[in-house]
Amino acid sequence: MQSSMSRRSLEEMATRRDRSGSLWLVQAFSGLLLVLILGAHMIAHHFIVEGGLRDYQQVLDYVANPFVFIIEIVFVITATAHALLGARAIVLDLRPSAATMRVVNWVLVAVGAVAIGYGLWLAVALQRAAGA
Amino acid sequence: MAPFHAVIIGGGGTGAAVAHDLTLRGMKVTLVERGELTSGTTGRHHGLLHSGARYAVKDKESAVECIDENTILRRIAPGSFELNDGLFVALTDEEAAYSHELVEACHECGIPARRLTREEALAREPNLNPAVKLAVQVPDATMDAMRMPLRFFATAKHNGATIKPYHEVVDFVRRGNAVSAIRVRDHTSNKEYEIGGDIFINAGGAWSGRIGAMVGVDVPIRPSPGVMLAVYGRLCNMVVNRLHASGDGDIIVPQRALSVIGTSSWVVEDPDNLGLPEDHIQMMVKYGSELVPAVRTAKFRAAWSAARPLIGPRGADTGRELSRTFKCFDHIDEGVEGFVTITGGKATTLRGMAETTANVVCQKLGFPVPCPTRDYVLLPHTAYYA
Amino acid sequence: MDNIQPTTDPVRPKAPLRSWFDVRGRSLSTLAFALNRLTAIGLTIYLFLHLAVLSLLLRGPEGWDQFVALAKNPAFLLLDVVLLFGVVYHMANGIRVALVGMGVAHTRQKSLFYVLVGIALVAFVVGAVLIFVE
Amino acid sequence: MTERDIEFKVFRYKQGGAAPAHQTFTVRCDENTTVLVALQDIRRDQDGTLILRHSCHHASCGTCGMRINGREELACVVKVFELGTPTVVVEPMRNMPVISDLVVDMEPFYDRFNAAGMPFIRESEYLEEAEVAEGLETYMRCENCIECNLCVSACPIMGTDPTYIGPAALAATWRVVEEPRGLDSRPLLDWVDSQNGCWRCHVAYECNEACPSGVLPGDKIMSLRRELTKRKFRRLFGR
Repeated sequence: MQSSMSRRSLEEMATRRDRSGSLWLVQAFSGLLLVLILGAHMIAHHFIVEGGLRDYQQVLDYVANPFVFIIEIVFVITATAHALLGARAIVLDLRPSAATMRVVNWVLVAVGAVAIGYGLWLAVALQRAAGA
Repeated sequence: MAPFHAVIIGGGGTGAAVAHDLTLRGMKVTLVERGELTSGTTGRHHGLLHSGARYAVKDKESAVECIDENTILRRIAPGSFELNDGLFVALTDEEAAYSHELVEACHECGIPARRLTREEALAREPNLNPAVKLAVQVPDATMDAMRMPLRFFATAKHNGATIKPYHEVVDFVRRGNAVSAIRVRDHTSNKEYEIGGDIFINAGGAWSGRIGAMVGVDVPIRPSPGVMLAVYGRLCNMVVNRLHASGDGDIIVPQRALSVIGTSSWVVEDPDNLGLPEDHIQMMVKYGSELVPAVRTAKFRAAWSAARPLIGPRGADTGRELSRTFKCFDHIDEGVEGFVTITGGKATTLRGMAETTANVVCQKLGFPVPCPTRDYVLLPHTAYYA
Repeated sequence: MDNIQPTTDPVRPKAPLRSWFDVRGRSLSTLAFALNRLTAIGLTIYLFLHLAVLSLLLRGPEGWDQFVALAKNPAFLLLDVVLLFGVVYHMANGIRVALVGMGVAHTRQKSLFYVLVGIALVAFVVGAVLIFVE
Repeated sequence: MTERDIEFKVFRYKQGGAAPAHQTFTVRCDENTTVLVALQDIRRDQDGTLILRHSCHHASCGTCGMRINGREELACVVKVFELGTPTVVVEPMRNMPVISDLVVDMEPFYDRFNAAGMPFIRESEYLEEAEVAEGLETYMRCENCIECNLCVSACPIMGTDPTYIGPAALAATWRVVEEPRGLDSRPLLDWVDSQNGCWRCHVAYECNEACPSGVLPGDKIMSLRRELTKRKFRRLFGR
């Protein structure tokens, strides 16, 4: 067997490379980040609060804290990215055609943008409400 | 256009090498095998590439044949062998004394052999029985019993041979006194059809007697099974042989992460019904642990029987006797034209057996082409599937 | 027999996802994966529901506090327990998959699974009790 | 030695014939009878048209891979009595085209090895832990992977997507990356750094469970991912 590779196969192999590895790493690191943030989120919102849920005023007081504000924004972005990357992985396992996958990618990006935009808008609006 | 069509019956090591040889000589070749390739005896042997030392004292001709083929196979099938050499281990004073005879005989046959002291032997193989007196190092090796012959198939296939596994011969078609075609059943589709040819080669090994009987010729073959035992763990890196005249349970061949202990010997009628005598398995443990005590405690992996094609006395023994280890019979002496049997032999000598057979075939057909397989490097086994 | 293709041509298996849930003779890690995926789907749906529900905050105290009252009835709490299980399991197995998938401690992935899922189960039980006690 | 009759439900299929179906055979077995021997007995005594792949009979050639009671196994090392079931279901491997009965087409398996244009499958590897005999540079032994395809059959992703490179080829890739022997392994890393490469693995570890030879393909896939992760971070920080 030849131990040297043909030029063609070298080029072919390089073209096989895609971003899936980087996407997976984003998925992994966002997941690890979520463990910290979501853990904190759940404890802050549901376990240390009497009755398990904050009432309206409590929520506003909480969000007024700038540190909390930033954390919640990071949370929305990370959770959305993690969820949508996960959804993409599930769609991949349904064996879509390349064309379908392109559409799916755009749809997911759009959904993500809307969700994150909505989250940011909500947080800003709430902070305004708290300030008012 | 190939001038002649050779049809080979039997997809073991012999059939593989004959197919490779005849294809290279420019013939059209079709090989049929009733099951998977190498599913008979070939794949089941312990995987020893003989240096010939085992035969050096009593059968010089076989020993020379082994070392020749050993050298050729290492050259044409690089990568299919573990380069591990073999040790002949003397456990008694008698065996130690025999080592002089062995080393001398090896040198006479051209087999490199050197004596190791007890300490040298134990340094290389720490699991050896500490009672070892001395050892003799020879160029044995471990082969992949299935993939090495598969390289012959792969090469033959890429050079134009047609290999048909799962095709069982159900009948022979005669024209006058000559075999003119075989009728085969394709087990993948249950369809039967005929394959015509100029020469039919019976490479059925332990089954060659049965194939011969279908044509009505006598192939004096007796299936002679041996039991082998595989245990977990690579208990030695070299092939470890008992330094005495051939006997039961006298070899341990390391294979991948297993150790294979062989073998016993008896004779059966039906090569498809070998059985697996429990006492033979115990015998392997007993004799194997004399060489390497760890065999006794090693975890069991598998035990199995494999049928050697043992050549017995022939009714009318007028066939070409070309070697004492294998025989190629031209059945013209029984009045059958176009039918040749190659049988006996061992995995180490498969290429040599094929050379002999192809010479007989070419001579019969008046097609004088010299043997091209001695220096033809084989394709890797993976090429068979590509 | 669904996943066996009686043909000489390699063709796609008929049902791409069915093989994931064919658990005959499967290893623990496959069950771990199947559960991970189920919880993932649940959590994704929950995430978007959660975001939608938060819009109630913008309608002022009445809207939100009504919802909070609704969320405190026992049927809702039961859903919370299911959610909590999904979260802690997905977290624990997710940590394992993230580490192992980057080649960290991948040779000890089984022990990692037992330890992390063990911790998760303890957290789940404690959390579930807290949900009902409060 | 005790003997017992065991029922075998065997997957049967012939090209151009009826739809696949299970056929039941009864075989007299003893403690030493392996599933392979039982199948050969069926072939000899009951139905000569049953075909299956087999060669070495001791888990070293990798040809007799099949599913026994749903699990991926080498038939030659599974003792019938140790299964503990009165009926033994025997089926061909998953995720492979079936040629007939228990025989699958191995071409897709080797296609993956040939796709890279590099000698993936090594017939031998260096073994350096022992003192080497005079006349040899080093001991070599055959690679542990016996190319049996059991990991490919067990892999859930292979069932999902036939374009996945698969555990066997990925494990083989790692062997080259781990020990390149003068080859440039970067193109190989490029090859597996893809959606159908090592990132597709969902860490189900079926391959590790199925492997009869201790190769642990799942671990090898993760090793590849570690290598690629390091490479990505190096590139991210411009080194």
